[in-house]
Amino acid sequence: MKFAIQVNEGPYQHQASDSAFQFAKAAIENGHEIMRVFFYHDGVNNASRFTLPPQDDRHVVNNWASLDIKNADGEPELVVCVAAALRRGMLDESEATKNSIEGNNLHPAFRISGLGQLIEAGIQSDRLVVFGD
Amino acid sequence: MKFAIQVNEGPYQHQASDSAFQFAKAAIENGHEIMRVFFYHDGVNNASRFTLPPQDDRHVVNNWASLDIKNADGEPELVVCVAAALRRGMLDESEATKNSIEGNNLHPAFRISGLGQLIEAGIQSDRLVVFGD
Amino acid sequence: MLHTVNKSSFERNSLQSCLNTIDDSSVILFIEDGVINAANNANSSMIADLAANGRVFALQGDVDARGISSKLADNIKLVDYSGFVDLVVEHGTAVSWV
Amino acid sequence: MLHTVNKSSFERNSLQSCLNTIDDSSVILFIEDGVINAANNANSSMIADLAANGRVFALQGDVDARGISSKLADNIKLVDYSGFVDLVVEHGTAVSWV
Amino acid sequence: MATKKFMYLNRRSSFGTVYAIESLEVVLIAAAFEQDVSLAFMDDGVYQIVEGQETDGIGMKNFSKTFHALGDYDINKLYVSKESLEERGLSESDLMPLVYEDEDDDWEEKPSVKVVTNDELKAIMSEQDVCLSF
Amino acid sequence: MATKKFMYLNRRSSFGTVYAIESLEVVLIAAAFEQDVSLAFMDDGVYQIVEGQETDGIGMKNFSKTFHALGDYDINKLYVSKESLEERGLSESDLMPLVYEDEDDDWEEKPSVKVVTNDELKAIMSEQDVCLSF
Repeated sequence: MKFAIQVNEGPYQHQASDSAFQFAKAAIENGHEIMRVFFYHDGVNNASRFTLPPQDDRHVVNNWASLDIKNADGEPELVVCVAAALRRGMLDESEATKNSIEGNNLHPAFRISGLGQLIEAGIQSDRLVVFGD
Repeated sequence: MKFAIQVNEGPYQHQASDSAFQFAKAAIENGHEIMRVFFYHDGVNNASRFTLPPQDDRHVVNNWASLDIKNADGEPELVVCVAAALRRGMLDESEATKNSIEGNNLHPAFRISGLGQLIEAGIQSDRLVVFGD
Repeated sequence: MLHTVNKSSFERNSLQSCLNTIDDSSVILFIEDGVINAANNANSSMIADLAANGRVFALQGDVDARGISSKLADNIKLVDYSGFVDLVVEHGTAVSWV
Repeated sequence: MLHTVNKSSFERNSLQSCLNTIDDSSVILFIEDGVINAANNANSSMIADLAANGRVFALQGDVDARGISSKLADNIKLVDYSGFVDLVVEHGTAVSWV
Repeated sequence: MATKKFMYLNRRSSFGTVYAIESLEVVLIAAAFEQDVSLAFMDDGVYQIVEGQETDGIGMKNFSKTFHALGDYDINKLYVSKESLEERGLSESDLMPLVYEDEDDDWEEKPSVKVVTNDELKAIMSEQDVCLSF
Repeated sequence: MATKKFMYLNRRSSFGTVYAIESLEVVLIAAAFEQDVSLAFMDDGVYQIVEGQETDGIGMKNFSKTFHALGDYDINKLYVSKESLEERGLSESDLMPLVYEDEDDDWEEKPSVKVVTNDELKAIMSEQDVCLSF
């Protein structure tokens, strides 16, 4: 079956991202496809390559990256909402350049795109599951 | 009177940071001193210089910076908890270098320090007010 | 003491917890979604006595933002942020029921 | 439908809202702090009938993390994440009471 | 693309958290996808469409007027929980008069908001293919 | 430095949100400042010190054992709401046996946890200079 997942909260503050990751991992292990994970609201903060948790704790961002969720074109299907991302300081190189910001923090396992990707995921998947606060 | 403020949530997701800013602004206008604002939990995300809200919305990070809260040595007293910050990908140049991360995102109106600064603020202020979810 | 409550009692238990442990000289200030508790509604009885004693405040800006300024329960005192600051000064230790 | 509830009914109203609108063929899965609703406590009556009909599930990992595995209410069915996935597959549309 | 029934479930008020405004942003994008869209307002979510919101005093953006645009995007099924309104001392007359023009009825202006009981809401929810919660 | 009475108010369970663990991190730092420290556990916060938490199944760090270290840092006033315990079907025997060694009583091991009524908690709260809420 084809799953889509929406994550509404950032790493560590709420369990939502951990739960979503465990769900995604289990779905893949059971032979299902995760066609897209859409990060919305504070969920965009899961995509930061600056994240440095303590050694003895899980690394939420690397957990997501380890799932290696990509589409047929090889693009990441860990998708970060652009509007939510800019508002919260999550930038890829292109957005940073466009806005004359020095530096960027998007982890390469993720990509930034529009809200249409969430609706599309709802249409194209068999099930969309929301994880939030 | 000498106030300290603790902010537990990031910008935009919860009103906490906006409320804390309005409170701090009013306190200063009333002739009080804000001796420190301590950003804890997701509150650390208020310190990102990457933040790019829409033109027609308030800029939470710049709002904080505009208060220009500094101590007698000219250091910012907008203090970001280091443990909470690293866990959530909020880095100054020193932490980035130390952890071999390329780039950093701390706004120069803020500084990163330890949790002791929160306790110290509780001891040295006349009032500590917490804003959270 | 000043107790701030920033959530609706329809959504969360924080107002009830505050009321369970508030002493006789403390006051409550509703901010953010907490101002929903200042409206005249099914939960108003929770704070009626405290309000009658002049011990319940609500932040005007948050009341206006929720469109409930014409629907306040009896005896709620409105303050602006400057009044919020004054309440913190006057009532000492601030407890936030976040 | 599968309804997930991730908050304690002591803290929030989301379980009650779910119960107000759940139809006769739907099931509930408690995850995260929602598993507190699966423990035997003052709120257990809220879900007793649904549980007796085999329609209430709780995520084992979250139950264990809260130290309440020996304190579950009657008729709660435990699942792991793999079982969570199966519930989503089996019950169609997923509603999250976040 | 196939047409699916999408429900947007709104249970929180407008300014305490970002969910209300960011939910509305999704709904406006969703309009372009020509799916069957319903919005449900329950619990404190009913405050999102209360008339007369003024945000000058809190320095936040007043997006409440954007709800008036929904009709132009053919989003005209806004279900509001009767029980949630009543608990909060609110009635339909306290809500914004949101309308749409019905293309099947000579573009007559009709109300988009429908106050429904929780039992009616239950039936509406049961028909949905996708539920996005905010 | 002056000594103040600090209360740490814990109202949420351990793993659903970060507040519990990051509250504990503050408390451990606070110990170095030689202030008068009290912890209050009420509402779902009482679950933070329930015995037998196991986090292998959710991939999160089990920090519950860290509460045992508090006694070594002279943090030994942990007040737990009796009403909150009872509502949740819990009693004192379900809690971790947290202890400290009393230096004023020949280092005798004594319980750090004290179950108190909300009225008793009210009196304790009234004495505090600073209240940090988590």
